[in-house]
Amino acid sequence: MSIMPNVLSAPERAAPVDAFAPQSRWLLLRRILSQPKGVVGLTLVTLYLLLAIFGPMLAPQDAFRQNFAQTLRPPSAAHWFGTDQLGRDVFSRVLVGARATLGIGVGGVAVAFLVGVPLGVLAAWRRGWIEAAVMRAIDVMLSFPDIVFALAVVAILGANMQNVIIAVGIVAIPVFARTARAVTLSILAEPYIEGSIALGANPVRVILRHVLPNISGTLLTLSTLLFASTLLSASGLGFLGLGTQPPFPEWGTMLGESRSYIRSHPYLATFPGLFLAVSALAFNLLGDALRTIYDPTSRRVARRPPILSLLRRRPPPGEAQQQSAEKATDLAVSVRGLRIAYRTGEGLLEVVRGVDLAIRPGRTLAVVGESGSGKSTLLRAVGTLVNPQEVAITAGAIRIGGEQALGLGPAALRDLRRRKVGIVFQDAASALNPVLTIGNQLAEAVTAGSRLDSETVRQRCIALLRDVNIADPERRLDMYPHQFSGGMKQRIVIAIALAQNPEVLLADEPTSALDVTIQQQILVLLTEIQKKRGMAILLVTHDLNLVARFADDVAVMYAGRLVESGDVASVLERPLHPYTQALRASAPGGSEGRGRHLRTIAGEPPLIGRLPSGCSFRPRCQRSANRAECASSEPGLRAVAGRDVACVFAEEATR
Amino acid sequence: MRNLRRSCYVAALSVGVSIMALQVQAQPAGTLRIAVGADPATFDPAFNDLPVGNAVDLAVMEGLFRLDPQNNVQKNLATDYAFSPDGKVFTVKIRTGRKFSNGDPLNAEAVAASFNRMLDEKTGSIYRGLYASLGTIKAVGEDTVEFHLAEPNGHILMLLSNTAASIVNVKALQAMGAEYGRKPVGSGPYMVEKFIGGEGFRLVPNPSYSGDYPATLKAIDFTVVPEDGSRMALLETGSVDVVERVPPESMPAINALKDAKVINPPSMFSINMEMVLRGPLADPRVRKALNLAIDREGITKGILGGLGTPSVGMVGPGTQDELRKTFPPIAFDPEGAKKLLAEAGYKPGQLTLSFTCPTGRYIKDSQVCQALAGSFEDIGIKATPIVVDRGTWTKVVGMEPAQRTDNMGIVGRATAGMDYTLYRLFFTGVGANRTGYTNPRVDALLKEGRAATDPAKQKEIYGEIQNIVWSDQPFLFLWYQTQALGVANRVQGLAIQPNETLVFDKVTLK
Amino acid sequence: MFVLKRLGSALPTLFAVSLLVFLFVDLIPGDPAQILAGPTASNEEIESIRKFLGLNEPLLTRYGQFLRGIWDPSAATSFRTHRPVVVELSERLPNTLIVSIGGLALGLVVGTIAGIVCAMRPGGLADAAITVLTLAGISMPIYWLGLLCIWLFAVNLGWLPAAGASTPAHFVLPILVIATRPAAMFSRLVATSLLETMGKDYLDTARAKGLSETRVVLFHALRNSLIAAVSVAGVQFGGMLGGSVVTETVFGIPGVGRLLVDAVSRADYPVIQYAILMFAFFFVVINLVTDLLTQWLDPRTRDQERAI
Amino acid sequence: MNAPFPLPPRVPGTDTDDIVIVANVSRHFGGRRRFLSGVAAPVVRAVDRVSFRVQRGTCFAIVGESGSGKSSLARLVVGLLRPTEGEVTIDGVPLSTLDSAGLRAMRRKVQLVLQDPRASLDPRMTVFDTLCEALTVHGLHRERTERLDRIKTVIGLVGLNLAHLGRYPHELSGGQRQRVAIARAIICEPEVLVLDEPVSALDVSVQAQIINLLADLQAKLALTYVIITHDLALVEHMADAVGVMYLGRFVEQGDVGEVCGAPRHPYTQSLMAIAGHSAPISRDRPAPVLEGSIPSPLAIPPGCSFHTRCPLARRLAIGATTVVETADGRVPRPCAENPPPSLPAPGGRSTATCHFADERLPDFDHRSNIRN
Repeated sequence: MSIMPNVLSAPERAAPVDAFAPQSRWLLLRRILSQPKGVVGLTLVTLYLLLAIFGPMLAPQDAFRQNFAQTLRPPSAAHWFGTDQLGRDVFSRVLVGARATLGIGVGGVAVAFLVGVPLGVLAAWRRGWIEAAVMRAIDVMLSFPDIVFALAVVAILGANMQNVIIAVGIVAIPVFARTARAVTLSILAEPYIEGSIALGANPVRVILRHVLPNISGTLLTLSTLLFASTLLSASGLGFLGLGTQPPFPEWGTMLGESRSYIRSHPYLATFPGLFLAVSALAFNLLGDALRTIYDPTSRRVARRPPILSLLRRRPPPGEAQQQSAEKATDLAVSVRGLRIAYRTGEGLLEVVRGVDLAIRPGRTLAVVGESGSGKSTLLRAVGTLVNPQEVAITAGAIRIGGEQALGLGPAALRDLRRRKVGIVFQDAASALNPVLTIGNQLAEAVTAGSRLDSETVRQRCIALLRDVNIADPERRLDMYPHQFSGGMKQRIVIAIALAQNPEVLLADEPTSALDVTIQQQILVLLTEIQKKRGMAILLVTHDLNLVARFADDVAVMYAGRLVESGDVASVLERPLHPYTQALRASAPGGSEGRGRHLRTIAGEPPLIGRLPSGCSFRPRCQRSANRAECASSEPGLRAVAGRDVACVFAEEATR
Repeated sequence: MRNLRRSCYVAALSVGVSIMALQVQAQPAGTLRIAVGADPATFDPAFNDLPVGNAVDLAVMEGLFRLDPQNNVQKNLATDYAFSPDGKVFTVKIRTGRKFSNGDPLNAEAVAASFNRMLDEKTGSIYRGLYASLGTIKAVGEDTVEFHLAEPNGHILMLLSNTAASIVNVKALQAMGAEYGRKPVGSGPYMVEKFIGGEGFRLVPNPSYSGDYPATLKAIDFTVVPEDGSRMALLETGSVDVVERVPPESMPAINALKDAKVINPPSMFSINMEMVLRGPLADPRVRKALNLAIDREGITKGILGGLGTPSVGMVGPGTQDELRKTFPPIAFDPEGAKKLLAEAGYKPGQLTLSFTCPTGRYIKDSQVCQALAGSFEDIGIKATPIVVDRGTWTKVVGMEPAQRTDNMGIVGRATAGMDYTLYRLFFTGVGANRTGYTNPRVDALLKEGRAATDPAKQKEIYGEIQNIVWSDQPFLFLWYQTQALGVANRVQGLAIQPNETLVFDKVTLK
Repeated sequence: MFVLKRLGSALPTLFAVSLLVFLFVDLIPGDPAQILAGPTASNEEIESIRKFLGLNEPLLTRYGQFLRGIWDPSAATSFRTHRPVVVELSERLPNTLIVSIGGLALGLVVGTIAGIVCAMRPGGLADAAITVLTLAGISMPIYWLGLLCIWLFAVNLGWLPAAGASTPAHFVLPILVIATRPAAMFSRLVATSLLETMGKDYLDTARAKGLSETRVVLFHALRNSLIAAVSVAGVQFGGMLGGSVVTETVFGIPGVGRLLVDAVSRADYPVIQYAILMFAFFFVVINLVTDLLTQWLDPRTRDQERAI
Repeated sequence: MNAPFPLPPRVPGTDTDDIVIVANVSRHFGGRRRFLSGVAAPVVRAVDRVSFRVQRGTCFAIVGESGSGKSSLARLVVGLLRPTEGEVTIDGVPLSTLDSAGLRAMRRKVQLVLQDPRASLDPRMTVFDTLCEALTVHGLHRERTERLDRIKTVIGLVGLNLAHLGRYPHELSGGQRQRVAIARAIICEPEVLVLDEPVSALDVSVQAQIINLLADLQAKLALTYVIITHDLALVEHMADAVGVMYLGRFVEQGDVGEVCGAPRHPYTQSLMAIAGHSAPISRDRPAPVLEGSIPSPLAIPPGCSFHTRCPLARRLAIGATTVVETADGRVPRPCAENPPPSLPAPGGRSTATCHFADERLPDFDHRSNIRN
């Protein structure tokens, strides 16, 4: 096995932070504690749990002892929270009541969980009539106002703690069942479920080993959130006279009982009310923190450091002035010394580390690289579309059509984008707003920054659709994106990009989501349009085939830097950088011949922020072979045989 | 009988004088605004079961008799009455020429129709049982009504002066159906101008009224606010002039107001713990012990905030006071109670009792329940209070004694007279006797008392009955509730009957 | 057409609710006749009232009667007032609708704005403040909040009437109180789904067109993120109606919720049954409205429905 | 779950060297009445009368665009889907004779490797757990030491080491994850691996590693591969036989050398032209472009399902006498109306399902007029 040694010698990769990641309990804890609301929530919840366990022991006085001579006393040294209408010590009652209160919350959630989750999972697993029946039953339950439902349950079963738990639990069942069904459905759609079934696992195993652990995060979150609302439901029952049994203290009932004293003896309601509201708050906070962890959509980006926001406002230092001396105005795009970094919890992580690019009008430059090489970030930066809250441009200059593109104010930035830049994304489906008609989205592009009457706009939109070879454009204007096939959507995205006759079209893997036959159509279309309009195209791709067919120039990117660039013919036919060579050679088919081993690049692309010293390709490079020169410093681009190469030993390949 | 009649005359005379003075004084003026806690669903006297409804019925309808604020029976529509010698026919003469507010004549026929409608099974009146002894009612001529009684009843005046016996316009009722309950057509000084379910209603003077209690107010506005705190807020913000049912804890705040005060009229509402006389409670020593265990003063002051007075008899003040007997208050004597328990053979912790309480029915009922449990614990009884919602409570305290699983239940009663109350509660085997109390002597006396029409005889009979029951202690006698109303200082002349009915006869506004 | 079809498919749900409600109510302890007759009534009197109310009929007959009341109002009358239940409900309904729809609408507007603010500056001061406020909003028992509001705004400040329903001003406090929950919930929902939407390519497409950030957020992002929020809001409306029970009691508003609470305490079966059935009906209607709204917001669902 | 599942006996008389036999298999989706509304969902013919055989130890490739039904076909072979009609026979055992437990046991012989290794591994299970599960499910190597030995062996086979066993999928790189997925598939010593786009989600540089690994494993373990892909270059590199799928049917199938070397169906021809592995490559020689996109499987065109996009049909229509005017242009009548015949190639090692399989592909103009 020739590949084995290479793999084993590959550098150890660090674990990237992943929202879906399984983790030890400690990791989960760490991540809860990394959020302020998690810290507060968890601390409070822990305190409450301790209170529930030790509360009765801590109570300084008998919580049931009545003293008619001492009723409704305000807080004092003897009675910290005062006394209630029976002269009992409120502080002791609050402490003793913690157990019952939290017990109701835990019990109610447990009831809902134990009934709702199996129902939801069953519905999702079996589908068909079972699902229909379960969903109908849930509809029926939901159509009862929950407090009324609980009221009826308690009224029928009788008012005691156990029945209150059952009632508030039943009320919460629909939420659990619905959520469990929804998350189970999404988990069941995951390939690993199919993988497990394909392995021969039986349904019970699939549910227990794969489905339940993976929905547990969501359900945990939901449980904490519902815990709070369960407490409040129970308290509402107490308010309506159907809470737990006196004299046993429970915060909701205490609050309900003391509500008539809210004016005359405010402290009486205040303490149980505060404890109740704060416990609801605590569980809500914890639930929110958990949700942030488990729900990828609620992940929030790191806060923008104020200093960097200042940086963004003015042109990056140094090089900007220098570059203006060059005849950059002739270029459609000119990028000099660009460095881009992600803002992360651990600081800035550089993804683009000093890139120079130039595209002349009417030419296509392809940037080639593996995932993580920084090529997409580069493209977005050129399109002025990086989100300053996530990404910082730390150095360098970008000029588009001769205009400085960095450090512009919002209006100037909009103006630049409108006039000079068109952008086409990889996934046409997500590049179009699903809720607006094509006509709407096109018209927006056409009218941006100008006032046109609607007929002109319409004609212009129709013309644009014709330009991208869409038949029957008049009718299509009123259609929505989802009514088009993938290829058609990409054409529309291109039409939008062309609306203002941009000087440069940025295309980020414009075809990799499409079928081969459609890919071809789109690229041919782009080439034709380019010929007609003479615009520059920056094409980002990983497919050397496409580069060979459709680009004029190519820049090969590795770990945030260009390693080889030049015109397509010379670079691809006689690559000099070992990485480019390996890329060329590793594609199956063609010259390699059938059944023979492919030449491979050992290991995997390096991770951002974990680059080896010296040449970043060194660990995977066959040419390097532990030469000291490779390890000492990172080689810069230099002209060799009609192109630029960043390899100390580039000449070896020319021999 | 003669005495009673005379006293009625005197009362009527004095009322007549004051009314003449008023008539001279003023036209109806001002709007009285009242916030009440309970939502009167209907004013139809056959179905109304709320004090608010009583107040409205008293204002918009007339009965043959009525109670004055001191709970004495006064003639209203009636001008004279008499029993037949065998006591089976009761004849009432009524005033002539009176009209309902819609113009229909109020004659003997209308009166007979009104009673017969209530007693008709098809009406479904909740008072049919109470009035069942009236038998059938016939109109004789324009001004005479004959009650052909089902059994001799010496308490008929008490029954007829209740607002449930108000004269309704049956013709209008048949035309209006259930809507009659909202805008009843009566012959009283006021009539209902508008009624918004759950929100409130407004009374305005009845222009065709020609009786002795003419309207003094231009309008009476009622607002329904069930939540205590919110209702009190209305008085505090000056949005209303009168609030009903002031909770004890709000009394200081209202008394602190510049222009309103709390008034505390007595109530006939008597709160007792009614025992099921089986098992341990069949032993009178245990019952006595329980009665001794309770600190009535402490509870009425500490929990009820003064809105109660310890019971001194089995019925509350205002329940036919001429027949009512009171006793020295029961002492608070836990040691004596323990002794009695020991005598009965119970060591501390040996006796286990449970009792049922409603919540939100009586003043601080659930707290009282906890306090009682505490009191029982103090004399070494394991006591479990069962606090339940109103529906469950009704069911439990309405069960046959044999079916009860608990030992006692809190019940409050404000009732229609001595005979009715004592007969129902203590006659052996009567449907409403839920304690299972039985005493042959009491049974005999109750029968005798019902038929007796002579007040002196009645007083003697009922005195003996009350003596026996008080010493048997089938109840844990607790307290009589005290009413609490917040009344703005500008309101003058507002009277409240012990049955919590507001009387607007003489109300004026400053 | 779609509306009709949806309503048609809701009929089984409503039917199930009616059956359940009927059985449920029948199981509630407390004999209506006994409650009406009072504690001093004898068994015979109670029995006669039972007979009058038709409570001695077999279950099925009573269910039939209950269903008949839907098209024949006189068939179902309140035990207490003897008026048709439908009339009782229809008198109270406007108040309930004003309070719950007003509260919901206010909550949605406030929540949406707060959500946008949060999403625009995640982790910022406004975000933190709104998060704490919304969490506090959903952590507070609604009756407590209501009483505190009365105390503050009506008694101490004297700005608004404390209780009742006679003037529009009376509805301000209840609507404010009832709006807290949807506002809190909606601000979180909108913020979450807006943040999710913010990462979508089509916003970059819009930016590349040269649109202003405001337009990008309001026109492109918000509409997409509202889709998810709206459908959740629909489900929550049931809870809102439930909340009206408590709010109406606190603020003395004669609404269906309070009618229901009164009816429960008095075992007024027909009123309980119809009130709950009506809540269920509203739930169905609101869900329908939600669906229509979602469809209007999201053209993709329109075609799905058409295909089916 | 602990008892080793007995494999069902072979049906006598089917003892051939063809380990996978797919005979006239169809799979339709939908068509069922919906609950309550009673409306029948539209029928999707995902796979329509497909037949092929795979010889033990060889590699069969299924090629097609998205929506062609190739993934459904893969799942039919593994038994995850039951065919609407036709029969899949694995190692002499017709899958239709097995109940669901039997099918599960049969999966020991046929394993599936999915496209995206990141998604196909349970994120909450370590590599070790994932591998163990496979053994547990089939009740193999129940002794702890035996099990460890087996896992060690397999992990070595796929080029990972023991250090990887304790890791979770997100702690692995894409290539390593795919190695784990392959390890899970081979740990129970299956005979057939169905590979659904095994490298398309990986980086270019890693793709080659995995392709090499697959080739090594095939040689070492005498595996039979059924590989699903859209990449003709990969097919040429790995497969012995190929089936080209279009709208649920094979339009051309047979020996790889023949199908790829001299494609006869116009669809295959277009695909081969696009694959463009022929070096030197340059933009001066643009590849031919196929018009339009694949029609919806809900509305498969009548006649030859490819006729809406077929350049050959367009070309032939110019001179033909029997021409039909369709929405997509003029095509010869047979193309639009009659199902095409399956014509074997002169050598007999492939068939093409086309009316005009032996017509030469014209040099059609790549300028397209898009209608779809």
